[in-house]
Amino acid sequence: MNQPKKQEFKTPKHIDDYPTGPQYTAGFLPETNAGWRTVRPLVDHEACVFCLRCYMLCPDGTIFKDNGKINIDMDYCKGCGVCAFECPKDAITMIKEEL
Amino acid sequence: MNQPKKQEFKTPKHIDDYPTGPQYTAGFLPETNAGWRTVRPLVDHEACVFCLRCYMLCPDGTIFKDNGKINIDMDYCKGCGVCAFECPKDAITMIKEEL
Amino acid sequence: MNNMLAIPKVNVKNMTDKEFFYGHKACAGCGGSIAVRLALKVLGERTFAALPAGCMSAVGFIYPQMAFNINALITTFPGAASMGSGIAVGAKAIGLKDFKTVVIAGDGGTADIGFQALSGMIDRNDDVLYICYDNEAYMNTGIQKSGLTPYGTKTTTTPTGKNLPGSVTHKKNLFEIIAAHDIAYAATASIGYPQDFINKVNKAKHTKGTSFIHVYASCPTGWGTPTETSVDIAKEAVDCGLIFLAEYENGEYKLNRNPKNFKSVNDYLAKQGRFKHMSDRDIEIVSSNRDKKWERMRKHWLQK
Amino acid sequence: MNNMLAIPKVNVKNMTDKEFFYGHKACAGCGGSIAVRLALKVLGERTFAALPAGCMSAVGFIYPQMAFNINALITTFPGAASMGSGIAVGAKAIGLKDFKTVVIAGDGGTADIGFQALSGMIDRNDDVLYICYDNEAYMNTGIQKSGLTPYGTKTTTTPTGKNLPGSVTHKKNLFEIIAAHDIAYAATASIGYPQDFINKVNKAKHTKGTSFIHVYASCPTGWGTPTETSVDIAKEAVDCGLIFLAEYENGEYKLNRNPKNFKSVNDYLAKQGRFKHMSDRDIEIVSSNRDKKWERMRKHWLQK
Amino acid sequence: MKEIRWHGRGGQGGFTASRLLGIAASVHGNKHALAFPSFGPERRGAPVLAFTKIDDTKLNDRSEVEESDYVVVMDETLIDSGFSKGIKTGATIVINTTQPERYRALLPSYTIMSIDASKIAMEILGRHITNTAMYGALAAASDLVSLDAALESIKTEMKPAIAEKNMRIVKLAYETVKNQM
Amino acid sequence: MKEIRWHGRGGQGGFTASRLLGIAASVHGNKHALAFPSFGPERRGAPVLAFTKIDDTKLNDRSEVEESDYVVVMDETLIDSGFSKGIKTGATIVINTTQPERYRALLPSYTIMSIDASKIAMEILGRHITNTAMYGALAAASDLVSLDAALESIKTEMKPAIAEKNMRIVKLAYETVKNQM
Amino acid sequence: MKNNKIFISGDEAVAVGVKLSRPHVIAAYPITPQTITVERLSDMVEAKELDAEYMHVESEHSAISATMGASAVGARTFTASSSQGLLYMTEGLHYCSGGRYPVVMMNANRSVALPWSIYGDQRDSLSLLDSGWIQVYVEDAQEALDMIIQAYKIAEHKDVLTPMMVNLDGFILTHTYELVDIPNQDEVDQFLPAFITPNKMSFEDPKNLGFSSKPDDNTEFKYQQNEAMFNAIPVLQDVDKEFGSKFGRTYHGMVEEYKCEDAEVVLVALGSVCGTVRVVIDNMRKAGKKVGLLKIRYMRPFPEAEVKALGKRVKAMGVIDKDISFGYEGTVYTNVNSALSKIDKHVFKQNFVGGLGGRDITKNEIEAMFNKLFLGISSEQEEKVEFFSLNVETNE
Amino acid sequence: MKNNKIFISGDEAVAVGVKLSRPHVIAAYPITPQTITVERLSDMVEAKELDAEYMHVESEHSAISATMGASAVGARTFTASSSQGLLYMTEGLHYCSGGRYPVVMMNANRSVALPWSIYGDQRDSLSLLDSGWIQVYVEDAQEALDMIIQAYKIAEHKDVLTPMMVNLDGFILTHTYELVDIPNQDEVDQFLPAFITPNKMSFEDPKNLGFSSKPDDNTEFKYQQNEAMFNAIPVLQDVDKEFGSKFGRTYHGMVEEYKCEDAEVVLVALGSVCGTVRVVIDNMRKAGKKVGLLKIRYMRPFPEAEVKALGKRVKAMGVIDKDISFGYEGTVYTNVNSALSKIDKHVFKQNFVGGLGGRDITKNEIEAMFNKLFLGISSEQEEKVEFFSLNVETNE
Ligand SMILES: Cc1ncc(C[n+]2csc(CCOP(=O)(O)OP(=O)(O)O)c2C)c(N)n1
Ligand SMILES: Cc1ncc(C[n+]2csc(CCOP(=O)(O)OP(=O)(O)O)c2C)c(N)n1
Ligand code: SF4
Ligand code: SF4
Ligand code: SF4
Ligand code: SF4
Repeated sequence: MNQPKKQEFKTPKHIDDYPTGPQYTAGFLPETNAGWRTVRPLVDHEACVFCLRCYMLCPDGTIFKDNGKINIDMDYCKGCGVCAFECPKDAITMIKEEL
Repeated sequence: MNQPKKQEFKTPKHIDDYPTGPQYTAGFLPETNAGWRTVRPLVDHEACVFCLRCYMLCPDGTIFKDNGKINIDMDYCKGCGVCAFECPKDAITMIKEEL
Repeated sequence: MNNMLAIPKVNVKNMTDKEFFYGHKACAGCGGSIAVRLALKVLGERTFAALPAGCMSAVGFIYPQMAFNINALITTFPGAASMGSGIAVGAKAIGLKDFKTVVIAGDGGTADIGFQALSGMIDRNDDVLYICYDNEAYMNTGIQKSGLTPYGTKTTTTPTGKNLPGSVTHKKNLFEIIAAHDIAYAATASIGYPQDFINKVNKAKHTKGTSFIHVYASCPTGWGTPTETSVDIAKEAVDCGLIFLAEYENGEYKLNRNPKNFKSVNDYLAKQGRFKHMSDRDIEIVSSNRDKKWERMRKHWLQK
Repeated sequence: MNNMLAIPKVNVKNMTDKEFFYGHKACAGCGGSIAVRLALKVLGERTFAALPAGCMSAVGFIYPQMAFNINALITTFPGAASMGSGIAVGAKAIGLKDFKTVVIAGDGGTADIGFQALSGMIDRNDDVLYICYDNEAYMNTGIQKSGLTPYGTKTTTTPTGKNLPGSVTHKKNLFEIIAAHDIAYAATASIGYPQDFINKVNKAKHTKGTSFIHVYASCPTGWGTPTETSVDIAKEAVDCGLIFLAEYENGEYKLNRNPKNFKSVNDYLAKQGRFKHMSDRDIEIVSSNRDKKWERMRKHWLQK
Repeated sequence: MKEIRWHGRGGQGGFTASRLLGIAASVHGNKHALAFPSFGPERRGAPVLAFTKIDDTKLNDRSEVEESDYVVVMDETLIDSGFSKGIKTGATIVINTTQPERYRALLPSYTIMSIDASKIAMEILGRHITNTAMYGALAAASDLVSLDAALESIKTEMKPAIAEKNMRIVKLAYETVKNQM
Repeated sequence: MKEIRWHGRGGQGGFTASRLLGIAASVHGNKHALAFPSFGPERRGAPVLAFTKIDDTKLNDRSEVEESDYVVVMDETLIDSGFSKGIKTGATIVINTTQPERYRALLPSYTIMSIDASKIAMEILGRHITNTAMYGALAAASDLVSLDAALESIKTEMKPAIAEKNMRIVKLAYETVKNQM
Repeated sequence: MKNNKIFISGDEAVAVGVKLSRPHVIAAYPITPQTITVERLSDMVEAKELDAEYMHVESEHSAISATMGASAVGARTFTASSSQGLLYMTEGLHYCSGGRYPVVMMNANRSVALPWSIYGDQRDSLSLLDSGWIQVYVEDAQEALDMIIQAYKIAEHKDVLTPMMVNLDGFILTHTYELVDIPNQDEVDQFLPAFITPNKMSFEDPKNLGFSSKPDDNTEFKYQQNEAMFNAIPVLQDVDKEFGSKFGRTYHGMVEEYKCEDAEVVLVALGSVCGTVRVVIDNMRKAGKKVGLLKIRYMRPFPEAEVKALGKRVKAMGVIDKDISFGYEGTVYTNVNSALSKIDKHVFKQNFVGGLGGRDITKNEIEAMFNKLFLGISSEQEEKVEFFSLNVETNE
Repeated sequence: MKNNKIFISGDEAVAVGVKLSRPHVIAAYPITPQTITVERLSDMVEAKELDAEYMHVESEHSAISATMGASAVGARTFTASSSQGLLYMTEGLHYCSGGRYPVVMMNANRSVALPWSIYGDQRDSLSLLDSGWIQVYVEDAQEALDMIIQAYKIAEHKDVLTPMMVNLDGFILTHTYELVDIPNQDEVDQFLPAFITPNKMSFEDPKNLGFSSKPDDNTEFKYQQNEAMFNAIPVLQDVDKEFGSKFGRTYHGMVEEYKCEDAEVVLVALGSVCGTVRVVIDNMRKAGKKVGLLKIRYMRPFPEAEVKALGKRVKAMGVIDKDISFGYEGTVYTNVNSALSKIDKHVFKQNFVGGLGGRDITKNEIEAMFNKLFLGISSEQEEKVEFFSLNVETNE
């Protein structure tokens, strides 16, 4: 997986802990987006032909190539369903998010 | 002559003599431009064929139709020489401005 | 311009697997974020991105969550192009080499309030790629009409009802207006045709001077469409002929797709909340304008 | 648009003998003032004129000397078109009938800082005629380069010397850019062809919606030309092909003059202080660009 | 003063419910009310809050809600780790769930009321829009507004075409919860 | 402090002359000087003013020139009705004219000096640019700067190509006026 | 007077106020948190409830330009903005006041970038106090609606002819729903006369507007503009009274004093925070503390007389500023202090800079402010600027 | 140090100062009376005397945007404007200071439309005091040149990182020629280090800049920005001292006192009018009058300490304002008064609003101002705002 990962953010305790001006490390992610989901994609690896259309079209870039297989970073998937809709093989289905 | 004419301007004496806001009578002309001239146009009415090219092209609009003749409002002519240059009949010459 | 034939092709198989727009807070299924994400993957790490106010900046830079995994900044809403110009010129002035500057702005930020700065940038021919993701309204502020909102669209400032059919103005000819500046490279695209979009970004990446890509990008929230159809609806817009794929290069237009038949405009409109109210008469206006536009494009733009 | 055939012709014999731009403080021989004066004579008394900062407003409204003998006002420099729009829309809203609104702006005010507002006005199709008098630089502030300054021009911000040939950018394609908006009516003109200009203003006067005229207007002060040749030099610009006379109407371009041979570009340039320094190579660039431009215009704009 | 906090997702109608409650209390209830969303740029799908304040006298205080008397949860997936911050001990929490016991265990210091709002919404609207059901449930679980006022507020706010169904939802939800009590 | 007022037309070079005087006085004369145009939007051809202030100590006072000690008129058509306002009694006025007597009659309370600057300019430059001639004339008519300083100021300010001719003009004008005195 | 109360937000209340004022032309550009106002106006125009031209301008600079253009032919106009949009209009704001175009604007007070923030503070409008606009700050949706109607009457008054900005705290007022009494259209029509101005173009009396003026006259035009702004003081007081007698609500003109009669210590504040201050005052009064509130309604013209009068009566004054002029202090504080410098007595003062970028100002904090002021009168304390409340330690 | 004095205008002096500071990028848009500066810079770039990119931007909003963009990659930048142009930049001014981009700008102080006027007053920059820029006002061309060089050192200082505006009175300074000593390039290079900032994008350490911040953090960023502006006070004093030791000229930091040691009555002023005030003081001193001048150099950060200290020593203070905040008083007066409100003593004050739209301020008038102040300490007088000098009667 070559996506940025959630990182821990140290809440500033002193004014000098803030960056000088509005500047911060590119790709720094203290929050996940998993809480947005009400449904989640389930990949049927049998059906998948690794055409990468889902990888190309995921608005959140959460699908990645995992040793010749599709995998999804569930920290950042929002459950939009684009991958499932676009998959030419119907290899992805959206299922209700579990608690 | 159908051009605006120089009008007398009453210098405001009291603040209420000023217009409310920057607004004033369209075409109000307290000043002439005659002082700008170092040369002035002289029309040869014999040569003039009343084609009105000078009238059309005077940047200051000072040439007017005066009963079938060209006439010039010398209060506002700046002596640019466009009329003389453009006249197809060379009916206008520029002469040194008198004191 | 460089020799385009020499540019290595980029596609989903060989493009970097790094993600440069990640963890953002865009609505689920946001088409704009697909455009941004793909563009940055083509442009790569040595890119400075400048985004004016708009959805993509609003969802990408919420301290301390920094969703741009490359150098990026938010610009004033009217100043995207000029701030982009400043980056490109400044980076050159301090001696940087081998980098690209990209501005990414919405339709409102491009065709309305940021238009002057964009025009000025093209005029100076600064070395910047400007990408307009077009979701056909001001989305970040809640779906108001922009200069690229099509006729008949319901937005919050072009309501529909007894007296008005939604927007009464037509979509500004952004692409033609930009092309008329005689820009080095300009293109239209749609996230519904992602490989075409990738190719165009790649071409622009290798263009010296200003280039421009107008990419159609769906907004499920503003359009009233299901999140999962975002790519599909953007494809359908092209297939029904309301959006065209074209390029302008070396002073000439090129029509990239010129289908014999269009898919139904009705179907395209009916799928979207923003068009549901449209009367047959208004749909007729839309269709006949499409036909006129294509007639003109075919007449003037087809390579003879 | 109205039936143009029905519009009464205006010429120097039948035009009003009233003067609406009079007693102004423009330099002697100012070409811009010829354009303003003629345009207002065609438009007549029931006209609201809006002028942004620039020479024509600076010389026309110096309290208490009011050189506009009709309703007129100065607008902010960036806001000419939108203030014009406001006038047109406001006058309609309070119930006025049978009037025309005209915006008159310089090249800088039009192609640079006022461009966005102009584009927005066209987009709304407000009922305003916008006239850009083009003297190819910011004259009021002392001859700085604008977006309409041609290649090779010496201005105070594009000096000439060992290292630079004057302006290194080319004249923005203002007319084509405006036309690309699919405006109701647009035209180019020159004060060197006054009757043609009068005709075009007259056509625009009778156009509903936004119309635009780009009129070439000499500036003896900024160009380094004798005051008396102001009309002649503007004619020569057309005759040597650097300025073209064209219209855009009903979605089509029209080239009004298409001479077999052009007069010498060299002669035209040599007469002007701003071009005196030009090298043969630079003159060659100018000529070949002219030829390319005409090739394109002839290819696309000539009625077939 | 009573403070009510609504948990929903952007686009789910939580804020509408908070306003309906305000209308019922003020227009139809002779009380004073303020209703406001959690201010911010949250997108569709993101967890969001809305608030209603109700009092007998004019509500001058415009500072943020600090201690809620009632909390309404439109979707149980919204109950995360920070959830109980700012809820008064003993407050009533109304949750759209079929498993109230789970939350009674999880949130022992509050009164938990539950309703299967999704089911009601699907039945009557045919769509998964749960806000009016939750509104009806809150009306029942509290004495903030009467059922009549709640129904009137729907009439005041909604177009006739949809008002009728939503009134049925409110009524059904109200009764369902009353029956629990 | 000495105040000098220059009358010219926009584009005629009056302001350049005012600066040359400032350069001569300060760079080449060990005095302090300010030179400034009449601020404003005047167009080419319009009558305009320029000013030079010269003093032995730092010139702090930046208010307008009120009372001129010297007035230079680059073109006699510029002498209009308001002309004498703001000229010190006894001041010296240098006019580009062939008819000094006319002005001695018209402006009796001043010392009138004349020079045919147009002629000198046409002779040496072949163009009607009278500013350096008037500058030379003023240098002669006053003790503001020495001829040497005046000539040096031309070298300092102008490109060599035109400096030489203008130095000849200054010198000729200077001598012409000195001969009158 | 039929009671017609509806539950709407501040933004919507403004839209209703505008509708009742019957403008001819509306030109505005979207920006959070102002948008709801212009969206509602769009709806009203569509529904023909409001017979106005709605101009979809392409920027705020054009919005203000378009309204000026319309005003210049005698049309009544409305625009609305916020934050970046207001700043982008700056040139037009000065132009409009100098041109004496009585445009009425709603400004949704919002913080100013950078950093970006859509939340409320008052740095946008307070940073533009010198632009020549009458500025009023309202406390709730009802006052917002009523002040729009009053604004037209004040701005268009012949002795005033000055544009007016009605400021609402972003979100806290713009997006909060509450019960608002809607005046009757006929009564508004009686209250608000048609717009008449000498400062317009017409075919009966053609004018040149917006000219340049040389040093000979410029000062006089500025003097006149300043005079007009001061003329607004009696006018706005009269308008408020007349409004009160017609509609039963009055807002006390330039300022409103709350429990100041016998107060020893007062807080000065603008806009929505005043409500929270009232609550704290009520509580503290119960404990016998003599505290009060000076609600500044108009920042321009500035209530100098009122501030001085109160300064003479109290021992300490705290100023809550939802803004900061970097390198000095809060702008309201500076303005209040200038007035206080003219009385013959030293009042202990403190500046509480709070609410920046939408930070909440709590009742506890307000109580703490009052207590700091009490401390200042009982012991030697520095008169300082304090940021309310920082979440971190500082170097101070 | 070789003496290298040339006779140039204020505008030209600025251009020379910029050249010596070696900016990477210059972006500016023409406006009278600033144009000469950018024209000279164009010449220098053409002649390769200055190795910088000159950007022909299409507006001032773009000028400030372009300089911010360049600054964001670590380039040193310059822009210049005036009046309408400065106002048209307003959004960018706030953006630039909030973004902590240390852009240096020359502003040619000019009146603001309407009415149009190209002449000098200070309403443009003084109306933008809250925009977060360091503002310095200079008195002659030499100070203009020197302050440009100092400005880079101050603005780019790591504890400051705040943009800085160097203000010159339009025409009176910009277009007046005088003798100016030109520092040597090598010495300037030693004095002025390269621009280093943590606040930039680079490929070594990729950053996201100019983000939004929620109420949780926004106040802290604003606090920090305010702190940086106050940090500028010691920095600018040090820079001035160092400049003095290197180049032999120093300007006394925040303010300059002229003959204030024993003064009873002082005038407070900014910019070029200070020179005329000095002349009047010298004259009046000869007649035994104890008069002095407080030349405020920096309006932001504001010299509060200096004003208070002087206020404690003198009996009366007059403030000359080349601006007016309509509906109140001159802005400098308001700022000075706020400082004076914090001392335990009442100083008699008057506000002299003058020079509007280019009106001359004469020596006689300045003397009259001093006399009014003397009158105020000897008899009961109202503390008022007076327009200097009206050519007409008024209703007062
Ligand atoms: C000067 C200014 N005016 C208005 C705004 C408010 N604003 C921020 S984003 C936005 C809408 C952006 O629309 P668009 O450019 O189409 O992008 P989208 O939101 O659709 O992605 C608006 C109006 C602003 N930030 N600055
Ligand atoms: C916002 C703003 N920026 C700059 C100016 C200064 N300015 C006034 S007129 C002018 C030049 C106008 O040039 P152009 O539009 O070409 O007209 P011209 O003077 O040539 O007639 C400029 C730069 C201004 N008034 N307002
Ligand atoms: S789109 Fe479908 S087939 Fe293609 S990679 Fe994704 S899951 Fe596999
Ligand atoms: S000289 Fe010029 S201004 Fe005079 S009449 Fe002829 S054209 Fe007109
Ligand atoms: S509103 Fe539309 S454009 Fe904006 S984030 Fe949501 S889906 Fe994307
Ligand atoms: S500078 Fe040129 S455009 Fe301006 S008034 Fe003079 S001649 Fe006309």
